[in-house]
Amino acid sequence: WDEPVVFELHRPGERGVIPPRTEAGIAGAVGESESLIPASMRRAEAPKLPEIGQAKVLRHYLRLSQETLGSDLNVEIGQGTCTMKYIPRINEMLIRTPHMMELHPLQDTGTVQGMLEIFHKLDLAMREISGMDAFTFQPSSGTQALLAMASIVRAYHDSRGEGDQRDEIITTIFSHPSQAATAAVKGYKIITLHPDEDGFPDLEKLKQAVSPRTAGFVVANPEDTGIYNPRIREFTDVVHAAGGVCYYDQANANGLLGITRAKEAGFDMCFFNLHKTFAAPHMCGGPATGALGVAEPFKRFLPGPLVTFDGSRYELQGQPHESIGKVRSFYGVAQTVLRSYAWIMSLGAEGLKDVARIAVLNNNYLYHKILRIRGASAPYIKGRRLEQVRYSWQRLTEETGVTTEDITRRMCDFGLHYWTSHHPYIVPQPFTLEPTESYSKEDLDEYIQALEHISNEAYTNPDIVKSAPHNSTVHRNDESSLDDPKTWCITWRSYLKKTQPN
Amino acid sequence: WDEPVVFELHRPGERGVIPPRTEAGIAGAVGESESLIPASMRRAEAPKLPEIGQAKVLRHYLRLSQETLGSDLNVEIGQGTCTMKYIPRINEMLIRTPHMMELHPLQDTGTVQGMLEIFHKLDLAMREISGMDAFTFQPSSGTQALLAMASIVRAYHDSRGEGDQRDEIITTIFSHPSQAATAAVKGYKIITLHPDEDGFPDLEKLKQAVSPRTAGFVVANPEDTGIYNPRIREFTDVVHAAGGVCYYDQANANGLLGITRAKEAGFDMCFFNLHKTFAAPHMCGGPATGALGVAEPFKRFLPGPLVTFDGSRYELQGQPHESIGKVRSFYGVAQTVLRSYAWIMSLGAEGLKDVARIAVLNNNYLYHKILRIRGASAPYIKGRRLEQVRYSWQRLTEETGVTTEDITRRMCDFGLHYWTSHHPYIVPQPFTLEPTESYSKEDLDEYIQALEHISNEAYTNPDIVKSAPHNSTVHRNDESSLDDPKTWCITWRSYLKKTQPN
Amino acid sequence: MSENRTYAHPYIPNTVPEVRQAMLEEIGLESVEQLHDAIPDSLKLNREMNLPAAMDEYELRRHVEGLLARNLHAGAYVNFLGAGCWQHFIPAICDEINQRSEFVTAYAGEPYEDHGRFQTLFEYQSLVAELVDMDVVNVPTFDWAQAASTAIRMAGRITGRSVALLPKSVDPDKAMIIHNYCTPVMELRFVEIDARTGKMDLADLRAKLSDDIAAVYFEVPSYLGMIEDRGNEISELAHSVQAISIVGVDPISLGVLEPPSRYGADIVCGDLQPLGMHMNYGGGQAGFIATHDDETFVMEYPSRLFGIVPTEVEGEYGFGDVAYERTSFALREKGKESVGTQTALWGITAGVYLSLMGPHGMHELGGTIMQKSRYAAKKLAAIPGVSLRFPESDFFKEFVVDFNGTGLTVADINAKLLDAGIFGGKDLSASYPEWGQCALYCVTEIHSQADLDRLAAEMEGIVRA
Amino acid sequence: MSENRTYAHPYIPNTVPEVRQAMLEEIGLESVEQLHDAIPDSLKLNREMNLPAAMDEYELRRHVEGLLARNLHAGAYVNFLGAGCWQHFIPAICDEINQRSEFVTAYAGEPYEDHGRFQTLFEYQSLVAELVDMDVVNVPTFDWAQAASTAIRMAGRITGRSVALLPKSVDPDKAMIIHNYCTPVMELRFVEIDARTGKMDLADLRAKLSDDIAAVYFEVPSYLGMIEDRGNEISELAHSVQAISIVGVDPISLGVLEPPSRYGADIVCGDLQPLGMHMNYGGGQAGFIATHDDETFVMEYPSRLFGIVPTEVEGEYGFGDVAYERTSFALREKGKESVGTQTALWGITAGVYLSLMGPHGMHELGGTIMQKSRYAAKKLAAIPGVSLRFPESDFFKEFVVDFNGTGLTVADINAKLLDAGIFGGKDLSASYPEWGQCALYCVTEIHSQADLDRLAAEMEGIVRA
Repeated sequence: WDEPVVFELHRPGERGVIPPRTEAGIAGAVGESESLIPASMRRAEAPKLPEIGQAKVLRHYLRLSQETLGSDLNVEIGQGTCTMKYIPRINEMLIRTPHMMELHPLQDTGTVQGMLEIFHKLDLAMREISGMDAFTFQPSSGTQALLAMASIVRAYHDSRGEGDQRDEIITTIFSHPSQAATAAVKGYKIITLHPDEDGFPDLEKLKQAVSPRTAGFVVANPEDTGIYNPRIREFTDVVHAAGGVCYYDQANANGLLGITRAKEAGFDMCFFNLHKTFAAPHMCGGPATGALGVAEPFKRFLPGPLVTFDGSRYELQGQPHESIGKVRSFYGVAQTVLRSYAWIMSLGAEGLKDVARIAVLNNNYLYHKILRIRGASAPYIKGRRLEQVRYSWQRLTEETGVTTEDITRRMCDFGLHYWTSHHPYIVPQPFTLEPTESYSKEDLDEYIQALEHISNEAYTNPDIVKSAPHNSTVHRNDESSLDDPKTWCITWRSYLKKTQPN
Repeated sequence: WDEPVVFELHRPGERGVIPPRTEAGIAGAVGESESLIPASMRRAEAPKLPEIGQAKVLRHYLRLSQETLGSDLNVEIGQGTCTMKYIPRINEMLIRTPHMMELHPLQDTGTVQGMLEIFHKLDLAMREISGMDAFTFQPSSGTQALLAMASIVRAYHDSRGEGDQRDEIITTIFSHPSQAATAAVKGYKIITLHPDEDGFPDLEKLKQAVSPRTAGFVVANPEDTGIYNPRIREFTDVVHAAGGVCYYDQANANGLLGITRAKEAGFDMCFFNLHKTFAAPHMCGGPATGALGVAEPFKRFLPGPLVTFDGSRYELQGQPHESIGKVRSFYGVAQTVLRSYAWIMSLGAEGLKDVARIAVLNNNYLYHKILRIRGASAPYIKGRRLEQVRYSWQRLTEETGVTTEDITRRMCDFGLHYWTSHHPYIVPQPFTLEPTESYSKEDLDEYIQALEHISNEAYTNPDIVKSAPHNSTVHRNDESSLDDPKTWCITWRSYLKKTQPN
Repeated sequence: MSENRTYAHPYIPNTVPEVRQAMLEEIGLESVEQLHDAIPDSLKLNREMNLPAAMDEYELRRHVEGLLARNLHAGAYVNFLGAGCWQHFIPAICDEINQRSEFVTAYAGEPYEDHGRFQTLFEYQSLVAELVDMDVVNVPTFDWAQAASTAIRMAGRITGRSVALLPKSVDPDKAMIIHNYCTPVMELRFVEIDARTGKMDLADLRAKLSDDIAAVYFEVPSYLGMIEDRGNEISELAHSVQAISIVGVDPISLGVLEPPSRYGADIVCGDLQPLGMHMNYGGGQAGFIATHDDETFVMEYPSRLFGIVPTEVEGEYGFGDVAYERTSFALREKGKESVGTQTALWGITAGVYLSLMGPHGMHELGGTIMQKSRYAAKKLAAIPGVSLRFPESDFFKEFVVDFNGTGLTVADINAKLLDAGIFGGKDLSASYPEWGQCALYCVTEIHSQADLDRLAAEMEGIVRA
Repeated sequence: MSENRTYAHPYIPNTVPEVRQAMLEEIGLESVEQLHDAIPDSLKLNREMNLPAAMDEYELRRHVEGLLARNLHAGAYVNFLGAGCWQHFIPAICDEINQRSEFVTAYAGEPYEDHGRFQTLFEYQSLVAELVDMDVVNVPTFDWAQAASTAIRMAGRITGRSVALLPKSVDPDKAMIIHNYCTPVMELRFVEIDARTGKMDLADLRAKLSDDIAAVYFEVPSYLGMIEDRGNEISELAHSVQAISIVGVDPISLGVLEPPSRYGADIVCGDLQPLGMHMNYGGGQAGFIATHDDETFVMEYPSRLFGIVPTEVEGEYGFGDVAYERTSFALREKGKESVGTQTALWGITAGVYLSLMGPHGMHELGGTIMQKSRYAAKKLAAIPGVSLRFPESDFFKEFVVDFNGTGLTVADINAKLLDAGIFGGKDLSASYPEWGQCALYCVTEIHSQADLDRLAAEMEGIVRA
C-alpha cells in the first residue's frame, strides 16, 4: 500500500462516526452547551482534525496494520532481549469481554471479586516462581518497575536514616539502559561495572565499588549476552555486607523458570516483564506490566493498594505510610494480569520448566549454527549461553564493509526482524537474537538461512545489502532532518509549516 | 509471503491445540473409548492431517488473510452486481457475544426472546421496504432464495391442480444464472428472453412466451446492465393474465430503497440479499441470507417455522401442510439477520433513501467518466443507469488485442478488484462496475484513473497488460490442468498422487 | 435526501451536500430526484417508509445489546441440545481467523488478488479429504441437508434413475429439505428402522431395492446417535442394483470411526458446524460433499472446486477453478443444479480447526465424546423410570432417552431442567409419536463430569418429585 | 522435561521428543538437564514449583470465564464513577484496530518492516497536536500522572529550578505518583483552593511564587470537574517568575474548551483513556505530553518522538526517531529520565478515535457532556438534602455532590444505589475529610436521559427513606 497520511484523507463534511447526542428533554432543561461554558473558555477555533468517512478510516488503519510486522506474522527471534514469544490467542479472546473491559477501577470491591482473585492468584504464582513474598502489578513496564525499585531503595534507606548518605547505585554495562536511567531519575549517582574477559560481571570491581555510599545494586542475570553469572550469590553478599539493597532485573526470566530463583541468589527484589516471559503481547510498545516482587522486609514500601484475601473475600488494602505511594494510576494493566495468569495456568509447573529448557535449547542450537556463518562471532566465553546471545559481525564489517545496520535493513527484505543492541555498542557490530521456546527447529533454520544468505551477499555483492531494503513497503529514509530542530517534523502540522512556508 | 500449503508445515509430534479430556472418573466408569465402538467401525488408519504447533497455524492463516483483498482493504467497486458496500464494524462487534454465538436453535423460545424479536423486527422492516406481507430468512443465499421461490411456484400451482401443466419458467439473459438454474433444479423448462436494442427486456417476446404452460416469471430490475425497465408492471400483468407467478430477484435492491417496491411493480414474491443491499459481509462467499418475502396469498407456502408475535411473546410457529417445508436447517443465518437489522436501524427511512440515491449518483458519475476512457463503452441505451453498469472493452480489444481478462489481472496490480460478467458474454469483452453508496468521489476517481492508466498502457505498451499480474503475491497460473481429469488436483492428497507417482 | 443535514452519514460519504452537488453537476443533473427519472411515478413509493428513526452507533449498541441480553445462552447454561447443531470446543484461533477483516469482507475475487482465499479454501478441501479419506471435496455448501440433497441428485444424474432410499431415522427437518430440493425430479422412499436397535432395517432395504434406485443414503452416526456398523453391507446392497452409496457423517466422529470410504461409500456428505463453528442459533451450519477423484462424479458437482496449479515461477503454487464449465455460473440452467454464495467462511474455519487438531486431536476428541456420552447415558438410565430407547446400540455423542416410565412429559422435564440452569435434550415426541416421551440428548467433550453428574442429580430430583 | 509426554505442548513445538533429541545432539549434549549447567546447584530450585496443574484451552476458558462472570460491569450497570478513568462511547473501529493481530503483537521493529506502526504513531502525535493546538506530541507515556511528572521534571531541567506548584485539588493518587517520581530531585508545594469555587486560590499562588519555582501545574477541567477560567492569569503569574506553565487536560473536553496553548501553557499533558480506551479496570490509561516546537523543550522529552522524513523515492513518506540521542536508550543515565515500553497501542487507538470523530464529533461530544452533566447535577441538587459542593463553578463531566444534608454517608448511599443497579460516584470523604460526605459524580455522553432520571429517582428514594 502507498498509504497517505491520515490528514490527506480529509474531505470537508465527511463523518467517521456520530457520537451520542443530547436528548431534547435535557437540552430543554439546561440550554445550549455554549451557555454552560465560561465565555473565555469556549474553544474559538475548531481543532484541525480531518473529516473522513468511516469506511476510509477503517481502510487506512487496516492497511497500516498490514504494514506492521507483528510477531504473529514472522519468525520473531530478531528482537533479542525482548522475549518475543507466542501470544496465545485464547488469552486475547478472554480479555475481550465486558466483564473485563467495562470494569471501573473504583467499583466496590464486592463487585469485582473475580478480577481481584486473578490478581491474587497471579501474585501467588509469582511468589512461587521467584521466592519473593509479595507482588504488585502496578508498574506498567520494566522501566517503571525499575523506577519503583529504585524508589523502594530510597524509601528503605530513608527509613533507616541513611537516605542522604547512600547515594550510589551500581549496575553493569550489559544491563538495560533503564536500570541506570531510572536510578538516576531517583537522584542516584550511577556506577557502571564493565565485564571481565569472559563477559562476566567482575566481582573484584564490585568489591571496589561498594562503600557506605552504596544504596543498591541492580543487575540482570543472565545479561544481554545470555551469559549466566554463577557467582551471583557472592555479588549480592558483597552488596548486602556493604548495606546496600540488591534488586534483580528479571524483565527476561525466560531461561530460568522453575530452574533458579531471585530468592536463592540473594536478591531483595525482582521484577518480571509480563510482556516478555509471561506471554503478554507487546502491543507496539505497551501498555505492559513489570510485576514487582519483594522479600518480606520490603513489602511495606511497595506502592499500594495490594490485593488481600481473608479466605472468603478479596480486598484492596492500602499501604502503610512508608510506602513509596504509587507509581501508576489504579492497579496496573489488568488485562495483562489476566493474560499472564491464563498463560501460567496453561502450562503449570512442568510446562514452565519446559519453557525455560526449550528456550535455552533453541538458543544454543541457534548459537551453534550462527557461529558457523562467515563473519559472525559471539564475544566472551565460548561455552553455552542461556536464552539469548549478543553476536558480532565485526569480522564481516572489516572484511566487506557491510555493517550490522545494513543487515537490519536487509533482513526486512526476508520478512524478518533483526535488532542490533542497546547503546553503547560494547560488542562491535552487534546483533542480539533470542529464539524463546516458541519457535520450531524449522523456524530457527529459516532465520539462520537468511543470515547465511546475507553473509554470502556481503562477501560477493555487498551493495545489495548496503542499499537495502528492496522489498519493504517504503524505500530508504533520508534521515538527515531528524536531528535538526529547524527541519524535524514531529507532527503533520509541523511538517506543513516547515515544508510549505508562505 | 511465499506461504507453503498447510500440509507442508507438518512436523510429527507437534500439536496445535489440546482438546478437552475425559476425567478419570468417567474413564473409570465406562472404560476405554475403543471398547465403546463396534470393532468394525474403529478407525484403522488415522487421518493424514498435519501436526503443527499453534503459533505456526496462526501465522499461516494470518498470512493467507493478508493475501486476500477484502472489501475493507480496497475501493471495492469492481465486483459489480455484488453490491460490495461498507460493512459497519459495529455490526460485526455486536454479533460477537455469547448471547448470539452460543444460542442453540432448539432452545425453548422463552429463552431466546431477544433473538426472535430481532427476526420479527427485520421481517417488519422488510415488509415495509418491499410491500410484501411476510418474510422468511431461512434461505442462505440468493440462490437458495431463488430455489425457494421456484419451489413456491410449484407448490402454488400444485395447490391449484396445475402443477403438471405449468412447467415453464421465463427469465432473461441479463439475470443471474441462478434464476435459470434453480428453476431447472425444480424441474422447470427455462425460457430465456433476450433484450431489445436498448437493453430492455422485450415485452413482445414475453407475450409470445407466455402460455398455459407458464408457471412463473423471474426477473431482476434493473438487471446487470443497470437499466431499469419502466414497463415492468406490464410484464407482471402479462404473466399474471397467463396464470403465472411473478417473482422478483432483488438480490441487489441497492438503487431502489424507499423509491419503488416489489408490490407496486406487481410481484408476488421477492428476495433481498442481506449480504448485498443490507450490508452483511460476503465472508469469502457465505454464509449469506436471501430474505424472501411474499404477498399474503403465498404466505402459506413459505418454509417454516415463522416468527410470530402476539403482543407479549415471540414464538416460532410451524407452517401449514402446503408449505414447501424447509430449504435450510433451522431458521437461517441468525448473525446476518442481526447485522442487517442493525444496519437498517443505523439509517432509518431517510438514510435508506440516501443509500439508493447516492448509489445511483455514484454509478452515474462513474458511468459518465468511464465512457470517456479510450476503448470503453456501455452498450444499450445512452441514458442514465441505476446502481451498476455492464461496460464493454470491445473497441479496446479490437484495437489493441488486450482483453477484459487481461485487465482483470492488471487491475490486481493496483490493489483493486475487477470483474468481467456472468457467462455468456452477451456484452463483448464485458466488465461490470457497481460503486454503491459507500465510496467517496475520490475513491471513484482512483478507480477510474486505474482504468485510464491501463487503457493507455493497452494502446502504448499492451504487453504490460497482457503479462499481468506484476505485483501480486503470485505469478500467473498455468491453468492447463484445471479441466483435465488426469491432471486436476482438487486436494493436496490428489496433488501428491498425481505429481509424485511411484 | 435529508436536505437539512449538515454533515454526511458515516456510511455514505457522498451525502456531503457540496460533493453531491458537484457530482450532480458533473453528470448534468440538478437534483437527486432526477436520478430516478427512469422509474415511472406510478411505481414510485409516494411516501416515506415507516421505519424507526435512525440510531447513532452508541444507541444502536445499547439497543441491540439490550435485546441480546434477553437471550439465555449455552455458555452460561449447561446444554444438552444437539440434533443437527452441536456445542463443541472451539479453539480461539478459529475465531481469530474467521473474524479477520480480510476474510470477513472478501467475496469473489480472482486468484491473484485473492490468492489467500483460494489457498485457504483449497486447504480446507484437502484437510476434509484426509478426514473423510476421499480425494475430492467441494467448497462448502449450505448445510448437511443441502449436501445430502445434492449428493442424491448427483446420484440421480450419474445413474439416470430417480429414486433414493433413506432410513426413517433421518432428521425430519432434513428430510423436508431434501424432499423439497428433489421434488419433482427425484422421489424419496423411506426404509424402516429396527424398533430395537434404531438402525436401518436391512430386510426392508432389500425389499425396496430395485432398478429404479439411484442411491441409498444413510448416516453414521445417525440422527438418533447410533453407530451404524453394517455400512459395508448397506453399500454392497446398493451396489448390487448399481445404485450409489451415499453416507452422511458427523465429521467430528472421524477421529475414531472408520471413514465411509472404508465401507463402500461413493459419496460422503455431512455438516462442518462441529469443526469450529459456534452454534449461532443455527447460523453455523455448512455442508460438504466428498467423492473419489472419478471424472463421472467430479463432473456432477454443482459446487466450485478449487485446484492447485503451477505458476510461471518454478515451485510456486497457484489456485484456480477446476472444471468450471460444469457450473451454472458457466451454463445457467444447463449447468449442474445451481451454485452461488454458500458458506465459504465456515469452510475456512473448518480448515483452521483441522490444522490445529491434527490426527491426535481428532482421535482424542472422538474418544472423549464416546466416553462422556456413554457416561451420561449410563447415569441417566440408572434413574428409576428413565431408560435408553435403544440400549443395545452403540452411539456417538447423541442418544435417545426414554421418559415414558416417569409419567412426565419431556416438556415438563425440560421446563424444570431450565429452572436448574440446564437445557434438556430435544423433545422427540412430536417427530416420533410412536415412542411416546423420548428426548435426544447430546453430550460432547465440553461437558465436564460435574456437568453430567449435575444433570443426573437434577433429573433424579425431577422424576422423584 | 515431561518425559512421559507423548506430544508437544501447543505453545512449545520443540517439546517433541525426537526434535528435542536431535537438537541436543546437534549441539553436543545428552540431556536437557545439561542446558542449565552454568547455574550452580546451590542456586537451583531443588523441587518442582507448587503451581496448579496445567489446563487445556477449554478448561482455561471455562475457568477464567467463571472468574470473570463474578464481576459486575459498567456495561450492565449504570456507572457514575470517573475520577481518572471514564466511561465513554467507543467507536467499534477503535477495537477492531487495536485488536488486529499485527498491532497487538508488534514491538520495536525498524522503520522498514514496521512502517505501519511508525506511521500510525506519527499520525497519533499529529492528531493530538491538533486537539491540543501544539506542534509537538510524544509517543504516549504510562498515564496522566506520569505525563505530569515528566512535564514537571522537564520544567525543572529547563529552568534549573527544583520546586513545582500544584493546586490541592489534584487527585491525591496522582499527587502521590508525581511525588514519588520527583523525589528527591524536585519538591512539590501545594496551592490552596478556594473553598467556595473549588478553583485555585490565586492569592495563595501569588504568595508562593518565587525564583525557586520551576513550574506551576494546574488542570482544566480539574479533578473535581471545575473549568478553570483564569488560565491566562495563572500562566502569566508563572511566567512572571520565569516559571513554566503546565496544564493538565482531559482531551475529550477540547472540542468545546479552549486548548491550553491559548491561555499560556508551555507544556500540556493529560490522559488519552477517554479517546477510545475501555476502562479495563484501570488498564486503559495512557499519558501524553505536548509542547511547542521549541528545541529547548523538545530536547527535554524523555520519550520517543516519531518524525516524518522523505525517502529515496520522490513524494514517499518515511518515519524515524527525532533526536534519539536525548533518550536513555542512547545515553543510559545521561539521557533524559528514562524510556522504555509505554502505552503505544492506546496511542494508536486514540489516533483512530480522533480520525473518526473529526472536529465536529469532538465539538458535539463536548457539548453533549456539558449538557448531560449539568442536567444530572441539577436533578440531584433538587433532591432535599443533596446539593452541589461548588454550585457557582462551571464544570465539565464531573462535579462534587454534597450529601451532608441527608444524614447519610456516601458509603450507605452507594450501597443502596448498587442494589438498584447503579454505581454511585466516587466517595471523597477519605481524601477530603474537611468536606464531610461528598462524592464525585461523572456523567458523560453515554448516559441517557432515562439513566439520569433514574439516578435522581433512586437517589431521592434513598435519601427520603
